Amino acid sequence: MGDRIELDFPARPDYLALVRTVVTMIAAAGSKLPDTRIDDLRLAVTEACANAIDAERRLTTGHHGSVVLRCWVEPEQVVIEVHDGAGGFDPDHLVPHPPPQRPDRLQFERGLGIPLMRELSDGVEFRAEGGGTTVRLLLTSDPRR
Amino acid sequence: MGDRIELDFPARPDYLALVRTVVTMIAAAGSKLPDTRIDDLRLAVTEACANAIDAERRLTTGHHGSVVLRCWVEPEQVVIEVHDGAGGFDPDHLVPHPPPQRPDRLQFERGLGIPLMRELSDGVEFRAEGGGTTVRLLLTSDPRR
Amino acid sequence: MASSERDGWAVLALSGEIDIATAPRVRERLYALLAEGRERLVVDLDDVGFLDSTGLGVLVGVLKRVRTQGGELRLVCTQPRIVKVFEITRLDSAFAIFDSIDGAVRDGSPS
Amino acid sequence: MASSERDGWAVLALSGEIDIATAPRVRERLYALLAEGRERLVVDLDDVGFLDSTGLGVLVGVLKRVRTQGGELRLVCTQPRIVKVFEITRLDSAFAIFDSIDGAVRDGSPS
Ligand SMILES: Nc1ncnc2c1ncn2[C@@H]1O[C@H](COP(=O)(O)OP(=O)(O)O)[C@@H](O)[C@H]1O
Ligand SMILES: Nc1ncnc2c1ncn2[C@@H]1O[C@H](COP(=O)(O)OP(=O)(O)O)[C@@H](O)[C@H]1O
Repeated sequence: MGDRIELDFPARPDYLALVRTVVTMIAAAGSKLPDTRIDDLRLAVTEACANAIDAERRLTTGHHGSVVLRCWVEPEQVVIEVHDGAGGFDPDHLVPHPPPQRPDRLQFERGLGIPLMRELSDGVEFRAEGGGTTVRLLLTSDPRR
Repeated sequence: MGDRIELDFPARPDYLALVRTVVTMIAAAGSKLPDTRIDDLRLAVTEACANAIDAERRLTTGHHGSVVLRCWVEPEQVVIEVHDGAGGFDPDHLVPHPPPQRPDRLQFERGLGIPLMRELSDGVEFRAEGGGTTVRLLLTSDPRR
Repeated sequence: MASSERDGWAVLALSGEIDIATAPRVRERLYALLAEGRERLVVDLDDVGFLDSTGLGVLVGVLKRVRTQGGELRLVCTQPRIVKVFEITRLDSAFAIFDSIDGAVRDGSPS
Repeated sequence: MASSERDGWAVLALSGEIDIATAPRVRERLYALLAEGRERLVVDLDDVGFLDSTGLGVLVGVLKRVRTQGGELRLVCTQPRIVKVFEITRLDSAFAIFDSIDGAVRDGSPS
């Protein structure tokens, strides 16, 4: 069945280092994901948490939100959910970047987070939950690519 | 007001290393506790979590419990609560150890955890909560001792 | 972030983990070099342990500004875990990436 | 856990973090040395980064058995954070604690 670990932390960038440490330790101890796959996991989770933190901090309520990281660690796979309460968005209507050859690609300094998550994971799902967003990332020890 | 961080983890000894890493990182980043005081915090929290894990594992229900670590980090102090759902106990009726000079002291290989927590912390409280125990540890940057 | 001078290039060596917490300082530092009129920049990523999309975005922004000023930006990057981030975003084709500072400051096109 | 032989003493060097996850292996190893008939033991704690009450309990248990067999247990421990654990439990007065393996294997009482 695997282990379940949950971490709730303040929606602040300086907590990303803690998130990476936790995810790295639990994946290394509880799964057979090779190191390169744990690198992928660390980056995908950082992107999801950075988006959650950004969204929480865009709220003008002055309320300092928190972000919830939920992890399920099994020998062959790690599932991580990142949940925020920052209102949500529509992941199917994001403007894609121009290809890197086109000079106007350089106008886009942002918008790489979700494409990176999709490339790095064996599955990414977004769902609305509790007035915000939950991103679910699946990484297996034997990736499809 | 300070930061609040919560970690839920399976009641297994191999999670103690993760707990120590989390507690060390958040105390180093968010409080002014000196390194030696963070050492004390790490040991006190390990003792509290080890007791919670022991108690969860003594349950014969075959249910694999979890332990909850709740942290409040402020510049001048760190408060950590360790919660288990393992039935509880009476912390006021523990048998004290004989002094180290007496030869029968060596009969006691256990029972050092709670005395250590009391020595290391600026305050320890036990309370019954949710069918189990919550231990609350307070460590300040400027200890009373 | 240690910066130095090599054959007319301003070399900035980054280290540690670059994410939304630390990228702003990297951006500031690079923009300060541009503001000083430095037009030929080498950014050494070989001591970087982690690079996220915000870090990539900073480099894209610097590349754009450098080009506008008629200057040049070169990266030094050999660590597989960092190279991979450029590859999967296809930004390896937007940047001039070199194996060493020596290689980067030598004239000519990327090897 | 590396064990060696020094002037008739069996020296066991512990390392890493000793807690309820790792103490059982330390206990096994020390009891195995006793079972082999080793009666003079030195346990070197200088590479131990963390020691909790379970680790102390293991050492107390070994001390008891060593004394029953008429043998001797000596500890090497100079790191302040580990020394402190013995001090606040007052077990520094139950154990013979030395500054070095050399000091521990020399005849006579603890310095
Ligand atoms: N958890 C979230 N809550 C609200 N909006 C989000 C969330 N995640 C992503 N978004 C939106 O999707 C956009 C694209 O995200 P991403 O691809 O990660 O790039 P970036 O974060 O650099 O803009 C964000 O700019 C934001 O508007
Ligand atoms: N969270 C807890 N739930 C139930 N019993 C506990 C808990 N914490 C401590 N105890 C009881 O108190 C005793 C003394 O604890 P402690 O001083 O830490 O020593 P040790 O754990 O070595 O026995 C334990 O043996 C256990 O019976």
